[in-house]
Amino acid sequence: MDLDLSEEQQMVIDMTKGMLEEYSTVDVVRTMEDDPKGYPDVLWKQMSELGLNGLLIPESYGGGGLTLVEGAFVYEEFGRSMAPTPHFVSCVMSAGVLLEAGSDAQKDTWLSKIASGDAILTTAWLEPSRGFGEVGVALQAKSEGNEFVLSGRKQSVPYAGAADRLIVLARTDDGVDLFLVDPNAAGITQKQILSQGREPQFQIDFEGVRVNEGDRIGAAGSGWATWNSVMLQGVTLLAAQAIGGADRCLKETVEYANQRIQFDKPLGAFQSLSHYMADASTTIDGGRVLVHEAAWNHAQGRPLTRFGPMAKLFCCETYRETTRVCAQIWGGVAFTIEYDQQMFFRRAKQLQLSWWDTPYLEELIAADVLD
Amino acid sequence: MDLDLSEEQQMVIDMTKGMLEEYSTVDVVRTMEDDPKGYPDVLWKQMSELGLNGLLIPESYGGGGLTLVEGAFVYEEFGRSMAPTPHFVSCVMSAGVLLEAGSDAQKDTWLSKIASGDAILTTAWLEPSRGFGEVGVALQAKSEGNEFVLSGRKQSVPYAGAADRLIVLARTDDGVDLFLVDPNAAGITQKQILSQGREPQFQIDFEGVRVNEGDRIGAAGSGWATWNSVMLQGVTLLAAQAIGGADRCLKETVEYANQRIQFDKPLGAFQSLSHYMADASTTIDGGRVLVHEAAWNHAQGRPLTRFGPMAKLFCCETYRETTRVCAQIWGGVAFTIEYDQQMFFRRAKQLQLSWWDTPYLEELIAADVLD
Amino acid sequence: MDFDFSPVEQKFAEEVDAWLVENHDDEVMDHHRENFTQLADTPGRRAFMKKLAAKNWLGMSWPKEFGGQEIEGVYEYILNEALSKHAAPQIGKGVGIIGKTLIRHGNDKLKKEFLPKILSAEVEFAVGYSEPEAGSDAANMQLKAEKVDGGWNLNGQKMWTTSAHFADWYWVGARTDPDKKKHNALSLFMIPMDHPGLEVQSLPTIGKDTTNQVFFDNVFVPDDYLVGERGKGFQMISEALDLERFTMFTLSPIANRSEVLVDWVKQATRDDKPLKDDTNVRRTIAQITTDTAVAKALSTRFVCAAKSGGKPPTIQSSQYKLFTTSLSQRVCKDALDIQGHEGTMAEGQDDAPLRGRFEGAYRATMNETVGGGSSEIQKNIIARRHLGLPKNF
Amino acid sequence: MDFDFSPVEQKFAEEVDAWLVENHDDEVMDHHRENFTQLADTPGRRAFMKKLAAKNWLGMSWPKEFGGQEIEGVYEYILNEALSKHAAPQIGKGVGIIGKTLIRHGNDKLKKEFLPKILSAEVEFAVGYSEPEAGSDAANMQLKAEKVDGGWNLNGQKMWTTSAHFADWYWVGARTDPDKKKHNALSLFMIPMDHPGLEVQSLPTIGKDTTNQVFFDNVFVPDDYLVGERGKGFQMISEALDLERFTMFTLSPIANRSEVLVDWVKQATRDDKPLKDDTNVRRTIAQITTDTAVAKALSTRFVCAAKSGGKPPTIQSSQYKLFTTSLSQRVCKDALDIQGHEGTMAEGQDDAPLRGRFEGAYRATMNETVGGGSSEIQKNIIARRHLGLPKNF
Repeated sequence: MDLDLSEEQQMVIDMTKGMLEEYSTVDVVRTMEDDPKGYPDVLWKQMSELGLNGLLIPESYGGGGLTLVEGAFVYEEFGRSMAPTPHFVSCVMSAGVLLEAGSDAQKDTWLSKIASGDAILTTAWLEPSRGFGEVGVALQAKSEGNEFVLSGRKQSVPYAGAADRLIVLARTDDGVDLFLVDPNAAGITQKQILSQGREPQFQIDFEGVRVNEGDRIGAAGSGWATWNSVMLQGVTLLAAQAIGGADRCLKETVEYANQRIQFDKPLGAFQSLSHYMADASTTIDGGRVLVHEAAWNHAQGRPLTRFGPMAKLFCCETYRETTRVCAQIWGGVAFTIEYDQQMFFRRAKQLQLSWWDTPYLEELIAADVLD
Repeated sequence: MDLDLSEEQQMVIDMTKGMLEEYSTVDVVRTMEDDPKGYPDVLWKQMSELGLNGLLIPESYGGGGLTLVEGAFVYEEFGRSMAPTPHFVSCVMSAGVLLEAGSDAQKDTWLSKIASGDAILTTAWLEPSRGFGEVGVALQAKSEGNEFVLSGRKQSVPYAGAADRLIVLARTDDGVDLFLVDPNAAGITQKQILSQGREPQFQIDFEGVRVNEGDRIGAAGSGWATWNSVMLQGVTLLAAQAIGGADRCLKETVEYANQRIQFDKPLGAFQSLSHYMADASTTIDGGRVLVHEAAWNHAQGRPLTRFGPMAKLFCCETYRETTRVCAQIWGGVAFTIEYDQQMFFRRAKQLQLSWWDTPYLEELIAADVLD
Repeated sequence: MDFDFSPVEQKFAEEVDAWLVENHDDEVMDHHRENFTQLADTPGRRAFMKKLAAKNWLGMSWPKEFGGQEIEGVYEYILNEALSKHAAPQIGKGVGIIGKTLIRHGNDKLKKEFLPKILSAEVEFAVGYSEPEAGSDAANMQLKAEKVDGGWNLNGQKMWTTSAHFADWYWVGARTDPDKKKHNALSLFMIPMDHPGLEVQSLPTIGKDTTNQVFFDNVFVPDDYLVGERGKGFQMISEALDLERFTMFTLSPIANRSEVLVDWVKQATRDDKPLKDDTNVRRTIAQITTDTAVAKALSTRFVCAAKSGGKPPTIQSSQYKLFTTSLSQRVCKDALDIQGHEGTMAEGQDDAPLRGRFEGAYRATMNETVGGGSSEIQKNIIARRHLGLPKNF
Repeated sequence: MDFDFSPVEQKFAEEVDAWLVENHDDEVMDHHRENFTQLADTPGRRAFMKKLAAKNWLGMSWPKEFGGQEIEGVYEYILNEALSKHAAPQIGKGVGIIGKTLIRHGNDKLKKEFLPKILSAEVEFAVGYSEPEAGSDAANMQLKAEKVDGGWNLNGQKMWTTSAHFADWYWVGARTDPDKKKHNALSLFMIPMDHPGLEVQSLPTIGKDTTNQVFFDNVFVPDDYLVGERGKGFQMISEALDLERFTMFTLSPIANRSEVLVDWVKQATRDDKPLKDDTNVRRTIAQITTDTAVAKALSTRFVCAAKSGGKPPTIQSSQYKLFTTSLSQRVCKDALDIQGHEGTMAEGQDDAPLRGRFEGAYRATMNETVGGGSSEIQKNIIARRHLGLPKNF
């Protein structure tokens, strides 16, 4: 039992941290807020060159073939730097779906391009007034000859404006299926919808969009199982992202609490405030190890069924609660656009509400424990 | 809009407080814990003489005919002194049921005796592995000629050992009905079960207990409606009781925090601890006004449907949380039997779990708001 | 004991409410502006304030000799709750702390110049107490006021002056005596907001609206515009807060948000099932409803204490502010949790539930537990003045 | 990075577990005694400790020259977690702080007299640090030790001496120099528990079991029984805590309670419906499961830090203790909430769910956030040593 990092792991962290400190500064993050494209080419290029985009993709497709453990290290840095990139939807979710269920042709066409950053894929999943569960997928895919015809609306599709392909969850006669769809196909209209976290999200309407049978990913009706298993990996990484954000938020607050004087004492000398920070640090340090344990279990070939949801549930609440108490410690300035606290404050809540929210995660855990 | 007390109300409070300080000292409360009878005759006699037992019973039956507002004042004192008495089951719930649905004969027989303290009635409601709702009432009452035959088990029946009659909730062909039953009737066996709050509670088995039709309270199938409407008044008084307990618990803790020195300062000078107490006092003072508003609304003839459950929900959580933080401030001594904190600590949790618990109260409120 | 308004109070409440419905105006009254609705910061809203003046609803509690009606402060409480319920601008600093302080301590010139204008809503004020180094520690103001011939010369900086970008006059606390113990070294001044020595810098907030910092570069203030006695500034500031018993942080906006949420839940569906049948949603609504009732109870408590006319309801308002502001934040968080992934759509987006009302409110309420005395300050007040505990820092 | 035990460690864990199953004894191992299970306070439990000794499981980490095996402390961690999981007495003060302190600082007489007895489980100790005026402020001990001819004369009182009513020897901190700065004025002594000058008064707790206060009336202690150097008591006490990296507050009892609760929920019904299908119950179980996993993660964190052999894992154990003790209380509260009105039946009642296990545990865990360094003390440690914040009181 040890929590030591291998040299390679330490290298991945240092390299990622260093690159992000240069290419994902707060100024960069701020200029990308609400931007329809949403990420700077130079940052994306750097990520590709350092192999971050291919991190979890097998070497046979030009990736790094590393495990979820290294992924967690990288995502903690993404969270810390609030890096504005389509990495999650493209290099984690889309690549994950293809690796899990894609045909050789689909994998050959896309995986190396995803790893090299030359292609960006995103996932079109959620729908208006529908939840995170399988029943939530209502967008129709009617089978006609060797084609499927897609009709319906998708919401909160990240980075769709920059995507070469959408992976669309749709309802067929066989259940839920996944389709590779060209965002420029006839019958598709996109509209950006601003979000709390200010990353680019799109509402996409499908009106009789024709998709070739060959663009279905996996066997008929296997879509939800594929999606669920990739989500378990995804939420583990998002939990790491939450820890990174919370950790930086707290560190900057501690620094401020040591400098800011009120009633002739630094804020940090007020016991209530210092105890808020002690509590936050405990949940952050505990959450981090929980994420690593989840990722490590996955790397050992053990199931993420319980660990993944537990990590997302705990770390996202930790992130949200940390931004709340930190805002309380900063006082008025946290409320201004000029200071950075508000950027964590908004992102923490959006992350908690996205990619499986609290009640959905709780039910996944309860089902694993009780049923 | 004013929260001033009338002279009569102030008198009720002073008189109750004074009597309890003399006849319901901590020593008295301690000796009554786990006692099968559970209350001291001298205290019960005092309560009768001061008219507390008849407080809510109409003057025509020898009661005081006062409103739930005065009832709330008295119950705050009961909570403060932890008074060990069957007042709630006899003078509130049983009297309330009889007033609401009893026949003239039933009222004539029992109400004046309840008011004078000469008779004690209690209610047999809850059952093993069953909840607080109407469906929870499973004990069978089979109609045979002009009799009902009761079979089943009741649990947590307070003060049954001292009761002249039980008011039993039972399931008939018409739904739920209430019956006046002699605890010494053939087929009844009682067994005391110790409880967290250490008030006497009994498990009662009914094996073919024959009850005369005339001992049914109210029209056939009207039992649950009667019970529910009396419960709404009951929980309002229990909310006041919770505030009384929490208030005393906090006051004694504040006193201790001013005397007890650690690191050369009184405990109250440690900001975290003082903030715990400031939060507790805010919920206690707010909860008290909420209880008064609920009781006052009832006195105005307005419904308690939402106010009663809100008061019980909030004040019982306030009481429980207050005993938790107070124990934290007292430190080790709160853990000893010798100190009184543990008495509040146990009673607060039992009160929260009894007579409608948190989920049941939340559902009552939600139904009133949403349905 | 009486939890209802008196018939007269009730009649007034209904009159105001009816009048506000009549005079509804989407531009003037916009719930999405959350806590900033109280400001008369546009021509439309200033015109609205003039209408209130015409109804004689400004300065109702003032002495008759200064144009008031000498009626109970509770009517100003009723008025402000109604105004904030309708997201209309509220009677604020002018009628409140500034007017009342001028009446008690102002010289005749200031009274003559400002009191009539306040009653006719012809003047809007900004209040300058906070500074970078004087946040929770209000008495620590550093803005320097040097005595010069015929007046005072002010240099330094103010922070968090909400209304500086539209107000006509500035009500400012400054240090007139650097040597004295800090509580006796402050004085109050009145300065035209367009004074060339004042530079207003806007500080945009995530509450969408903006606050300001104001820089003072040799701002000359004539002796006449020193309010009351030199060195009594801090006492006057504290006294004014005590006089302002009724028009503090209003409950209506929070109650309004709870109602808006409930109405939305009642008609919303998820996966074709009514959202209101979801157990988690029902629990949350029950808790919000209950806590809102407690907030109401705490406000009743301080209003009744204020009406009693005894000592200022400091403790009662601290408890009310502490509980209500944290509830206010909780309601916004819970609302987003109920909306799930759709809660992430930004305020103002047509496709967002309630056009993102709660996404915006989640940001707008972030400052409520800090502004106007942080929750920690309120707890210190409660611990010391109510519970009699020693100083804790 | 490795979250599994090494093969050898794993083998040992399994060996201990199998042995405990084999040697199960209802009288010795009773989960209903909650935190008091760790004490060898009955003949049966003392006999059990002798069995452990026979397995050579006592003093595994001690130097070979004193009968130890010089193996990693993690084995003592594995052993204690297994023992507490089975509600068996644990290797405690003797092998831990007392033995290790004697090895480093005891004179030869004390080493010869006590070390062998500790390894053979022939002696049980009580530890006397706390006093009425020395709770969180441990260095504030007032028990007076006067130098007299040939030894010391002790007068005063100790509080919270858990084992005083059954122990053989008393390990006591006393003030040997009233004048010196308090940290340099304390010394450690060993006293036979049956010393006529000692009066043990039992302090029953709502955790069902009892603790004690001990009064000292001219208790003479020969010079030989002063442990280590005079005036170095506080340093030795702190050092011992640092040496005791592995056998602190165990997680197994809390994990065990969560499992017991889950197993009960799985088979329980309410109104003829499976309780496990209740949404509120499911949420609660999910939260308990998750928080228990975090507690486990925090324990992994301090165990790994301890194994690393670097500086003592003070911060890691403070975070672990802070989080885990409050979780422990929360689990008991949640369990009672799940059981509803049936949760009010007292511990030991046959008709109560799980014979009232959680009613008892709700009381028994009340002290966990206080004893062994209160949550507030832990937060102070984290704030200062981990976050680098200034002293906060």
